[in-house]
Amino acid sequence: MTDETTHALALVPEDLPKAEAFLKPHRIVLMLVFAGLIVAIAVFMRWDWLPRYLPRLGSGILVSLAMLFSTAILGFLLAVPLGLVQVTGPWFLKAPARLFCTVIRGTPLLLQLWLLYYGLGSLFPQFPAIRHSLLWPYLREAWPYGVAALTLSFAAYEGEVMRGAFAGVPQGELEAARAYGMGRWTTFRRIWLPRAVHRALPTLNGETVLQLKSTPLVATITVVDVYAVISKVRQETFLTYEPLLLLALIYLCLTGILVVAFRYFENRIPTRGA
Amino acid sequence: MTDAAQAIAVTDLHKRFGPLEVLKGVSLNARQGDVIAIIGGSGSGKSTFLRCINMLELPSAGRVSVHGEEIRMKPDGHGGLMPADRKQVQRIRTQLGMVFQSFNLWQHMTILENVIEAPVHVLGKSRAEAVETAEKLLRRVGLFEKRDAYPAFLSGGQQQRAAIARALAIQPLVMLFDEPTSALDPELVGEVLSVIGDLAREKRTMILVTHEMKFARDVASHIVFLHNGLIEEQGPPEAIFGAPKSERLKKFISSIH
Amino acid sequence: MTDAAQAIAVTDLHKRFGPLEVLKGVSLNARQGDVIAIIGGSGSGKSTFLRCINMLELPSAGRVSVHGEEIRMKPDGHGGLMPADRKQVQRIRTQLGMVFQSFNLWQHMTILENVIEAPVHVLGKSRAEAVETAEKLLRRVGLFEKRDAYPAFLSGGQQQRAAIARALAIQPLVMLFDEPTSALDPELVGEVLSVIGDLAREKRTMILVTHEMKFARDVASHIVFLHNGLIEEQGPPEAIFGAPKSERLKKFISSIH
Amino acid sequence: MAADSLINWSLLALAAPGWGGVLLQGFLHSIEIAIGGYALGLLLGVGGAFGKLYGGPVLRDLLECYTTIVRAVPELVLILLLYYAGTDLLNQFLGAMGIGTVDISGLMAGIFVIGVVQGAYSTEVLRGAIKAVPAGQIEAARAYGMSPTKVLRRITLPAMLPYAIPGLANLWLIATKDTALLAVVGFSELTLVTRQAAGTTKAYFLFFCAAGALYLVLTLVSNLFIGVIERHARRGFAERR
Amino acid sequence: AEQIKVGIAAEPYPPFTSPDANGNWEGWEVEFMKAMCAEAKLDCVITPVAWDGIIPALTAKKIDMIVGSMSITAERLKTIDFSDKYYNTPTGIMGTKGEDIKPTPEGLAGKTLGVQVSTVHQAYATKHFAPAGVEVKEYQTQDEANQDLAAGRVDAVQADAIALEAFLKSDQGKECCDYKGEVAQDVDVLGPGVGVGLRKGETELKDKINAAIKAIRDNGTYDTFSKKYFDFDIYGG
Ligand SMILES: Nc1ncnc2c1ncn2[C@@H]1O[C@H](COP(=O)(O)OP(=O)(O)OP(=O)(O)O)[C@@H](O)[C@H]1O
Ligand SMILES: Nc1ncnc2c1ncn2[C@@H]1O[C@H](COP(=O)(O)OP(=O)(O)OP(=O)(O)O)[C@@H](O)[C@H]1O
Ligand SMILES: [Mg+2]
Ligand SMILES: [Mg+2]
Repeated sequence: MTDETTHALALVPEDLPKAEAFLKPHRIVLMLVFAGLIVAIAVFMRWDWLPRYLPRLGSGILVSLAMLFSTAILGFLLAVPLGLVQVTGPWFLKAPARLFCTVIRGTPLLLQLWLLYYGLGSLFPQFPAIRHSLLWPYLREAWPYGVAALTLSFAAYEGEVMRGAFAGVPQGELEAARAYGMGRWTTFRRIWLPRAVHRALPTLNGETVLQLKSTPLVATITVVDVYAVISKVRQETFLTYEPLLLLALIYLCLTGILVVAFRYFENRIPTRGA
Repeated sequence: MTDAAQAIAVTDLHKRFGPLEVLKGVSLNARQGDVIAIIGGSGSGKSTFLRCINMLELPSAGRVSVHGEEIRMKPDGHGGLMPADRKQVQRIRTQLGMVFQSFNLWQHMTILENVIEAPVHVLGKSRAEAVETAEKLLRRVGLFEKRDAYPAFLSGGQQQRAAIARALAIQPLVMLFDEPTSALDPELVGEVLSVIGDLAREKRTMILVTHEMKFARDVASHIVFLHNGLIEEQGPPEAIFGAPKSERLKKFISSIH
Repeated sequence: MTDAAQAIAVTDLHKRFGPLEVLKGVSLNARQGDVIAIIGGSGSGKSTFLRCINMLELPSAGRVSVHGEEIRMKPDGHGGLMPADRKQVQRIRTQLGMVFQSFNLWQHMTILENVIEAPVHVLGKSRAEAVETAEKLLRRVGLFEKRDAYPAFLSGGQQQRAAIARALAIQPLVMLFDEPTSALDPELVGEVLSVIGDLAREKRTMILVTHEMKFARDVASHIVFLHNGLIEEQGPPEAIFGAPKSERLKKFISSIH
Repeated sequence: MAADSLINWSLLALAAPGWGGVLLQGFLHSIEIAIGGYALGLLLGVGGAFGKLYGGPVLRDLLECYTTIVRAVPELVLILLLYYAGTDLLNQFLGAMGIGTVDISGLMAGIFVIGVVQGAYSTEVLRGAIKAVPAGQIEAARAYGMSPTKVLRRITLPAMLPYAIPGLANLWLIATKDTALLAVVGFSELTLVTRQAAGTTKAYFLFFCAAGALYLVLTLVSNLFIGVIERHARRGFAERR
Repeated sequence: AEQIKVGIAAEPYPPFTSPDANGNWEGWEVEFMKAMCAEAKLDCVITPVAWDGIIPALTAKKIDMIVGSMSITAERLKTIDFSDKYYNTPTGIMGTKGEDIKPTPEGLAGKTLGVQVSTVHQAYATKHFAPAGVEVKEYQTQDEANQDLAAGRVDAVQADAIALEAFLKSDQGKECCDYKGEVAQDVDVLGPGVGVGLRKGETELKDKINAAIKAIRDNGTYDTFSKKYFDFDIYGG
């Protein structure tokens, strides 16, 4: 049931206000109140630490974004076959795909991450073969585990979305393709896949925002993303609120950028009522 | 043209869905230039018959030939048939232009892209050539200005005409229409029917399922009345509408107001 | 009966949607037992007119009386009107049974529950009494066996009949029908029309928007041809269909095949 | 070598040397918070949805800010912010009202935090569901003379349920999984006690798998119930046609 | 008496604090805390808190004191207050068995060193080792750092010598690692020892606690429970 509903859980483009309808009298008052709040925050709270941490914050943001994009792309590539075999595959592909999606979606990502990093990761060095292999320098690092866990999670959620999208492409359009003599592969490549992706785009947007929101979890396995940088600020300055507020602001901005970028893609193929 | 100029030959076609036998042995011959209208009550198997011709629905028994070439079938192991050669079916389908009741335009492509899709990606024509033909066809159905619009933004009648253009673009030997006018308002019905009328005047072979009796009477050279999966009666329009013989047909004709 | 036995009186009704004036001054009088058919092209304002009668759409100007009682309106401050007394509107609506083009049955209730909903929760009847009336009505429209089914499980014609039963259950003075047969197949059209025909024979006041000219001709006592938000022509069926005067009506009539 | 210690099942025993009991205790805590947070979220969601649909412009904008911020900022950050600032502000507020500070237990804080996050999502789910009710159904009710409140009670609310239930069910599953994030503030729910058990016994793999299995069971059992509820609410909403 | 919420790190930190299979907390520091509270007649309840948020939790009044092996440092004193020290142990480094590692900047150059965040060890490593080309990797908990050492993800770990010893005694520790020695002293960073963390301005509580610490040291209680864990004087010089 997740596939149709996740987009309600994250920002989707409709949520953006239209510019022309935006400025109303009460809004201006509200904005003044907010501006006052921000000034108060800027003046009465401690921000002297900010310049010192700026470079690290920058690189933290880059790490977060790298995590987001690499896992979203890899995850999506996995999601397409996952969704497809659940719609048309034979049982011996369908069943494992379903199982995979159920298990990943049924357990917390934090747990999966720890299972991979501390659980699986602690098994590897016990095998000298692995320890002396070429992969070891990577297996030593934290980020491969973060990428793996986030990719699998995205693949599972997005696999459900793609399953819905594949199943939701009107049968008639596929029949039309067949009726004009297209083979299976051509039908898939020209009609089914693009149509499914098009349908899934709004949900994909929501899922990507959710994925962005999952990236800070990698901080718990020593990947230094923006969340980890802020944690460090908190520990070093003993400030409670300021770093967290800044962090919230950073994620708000990142989400905003993501949403606008997706909206651009979506608008390239207009849908009725948009 | 081939000697018999036989466009479609269907022999003793059976189709069952589980326990339900929808077609119980239907045969039909269409010679080049024929316009055959299939009429009948709801659920009588009209759509199923049309879909069996281009193998969108696999017949349980019977034979289908297009332009003298029989579609080779083999048993599917469940008491039905399946194509023996998938490539042959794909090739033959390019000779059958199907226009669906619900249009089935590809929503993620513009009208022009819809029309050139099969010529380019199935027939392997060059894009430029396909576009040229497509624009000619779109002009003909009065949709040239709408060629860059997406299907969802067109009215029903316009979508229907786009679907016709798409079917014509593969230059099929035979056009198959499934209720091309149901669910359109009277004015749009007129629009679509005039396009089909044009095609009829061109002597293109057409098989159409329709509820528009007046239209069937005007353009069809031959009318087939399906009832309960069998051809209850067939003949020229004058005979069918003027002097129906079977009880069922009489009842059917009288219910049309 | 009241002296004039006047069921509906609409005077100089205007309706604008933003810049678009859809109704430009329409007046209509229906006496008890009248069956008035409103015909006209797509977008001519037929539905809007019907919806203004029971204030589902608020008119921009004009007056509506039901059974001699005028619906009191006041300016809404944006150049339109709004009901002066919401309770009055609610009461008057119970005298107007509306049957929507798309049925609008409540999907979360069975057919029986749909039919008793308004009698119990608006008119305050006892459940037992409401059920009794409802069952009588359902029997009459041939849906008694389906009373415990949910709307989604009924065919279009059955849903339409359920909607009629629901409207009749509040024992309205006037029935308003908006294209009760569009999108139904010919046999279902027949079914629904026969129910409406029965009501007509009972001398119930009815205003119906329809595309079925044959039906309009058969049951209506009066035909109104709407064009561009104005009544272009009106009169008894024989005059409208037999001897149309205005150009537009002639054209409209001729387009019906 | 360490291979046999990997599958030392006795570590999962319920009684003292085994950690099964602690794990179950943590699991119960997780469920408690999930239920509490979900309920609070639903409450906020109902209010939020109606506020957004029928409230005045100021209320609507404030609610918009609430849902936007909560949906754009990672739960992990929100949990930290709300855990420290939220309860702090609440206490200051209560203090200012003269009620005096309340002692906010970890459980209450957890419920509060999950509830606020869930509230934003519920608001959107419910608002979407209310808007999904076909306008015609509401018009029909008005056409038969129902008053606005009656329309809401008899038609809008029951008709919206089938649209809301998949989203609400999904939220419940999210709530159960979000409790895991409370581990970062040291609340002893399932994930944290799992980590403690794993850290003490060094049997990481075993305990993480055990916790995963518990979450999965919760999800699967929930899915069963959801299926029943959904079928009930969807009566009349046949897949047919 | 009023309930005092004593914050401890929610993660195992043997032998000072670690949960047992009943969900109770045990260890030297837990016993110390109980003895101290008994002496000061305080009604103490253990409240596990995430280590990285333990100071905010104190200032946000989620807990009332920290008994979490928290070293008294100048930096921390800017935000919170401390009681007198209640123990002080040397800081050491352990590393992968057989690997050539010395607890000096040169001896660690090019290696990866794991430390727990917001500890004096982190501060020390950042100040002394990082400039010498040591990659310092930070962990939320000591346990995770140890775990990654065993998993070969870091080459060495710097921490409290006693905590290291506890790990080295475990099966896992025995197998993988050994003790590489103490680091050079730097009181500025490492501080005078470990004290009870308190909110600023709560002098009454601070006085009570200081008195209690003194009392249990004087009356021998401190030594009694310390003997169960250590064969040397943990109070330090
Ligand atoms: N895929 C299917 N599985 C099972 N039964 C089917 C299927 N397709 C069609 N049928 C049944 O076969 C019968 C004939 O269907 P068909 O669509 O051919 O009717 P039709 O003559 O086109 O009717 P209409 O005028 O309503 O379109 C119907 O009873 C229908 O329910
Ligand atoms: N809520 C609305 N807002 C703006 N324009 C509207 C609205 N409702 C109707 N219209 C416009 O008013 C005109 C008349 O609409 P109406 O539905 O009354 O037509 P109709 O005569 O019933 O047509 P049809 O036969 O297609 O149902 C149309 O141009 C329509 O687009
Ligand atoms: Mg059909
Ligand atoms: Mg209309």
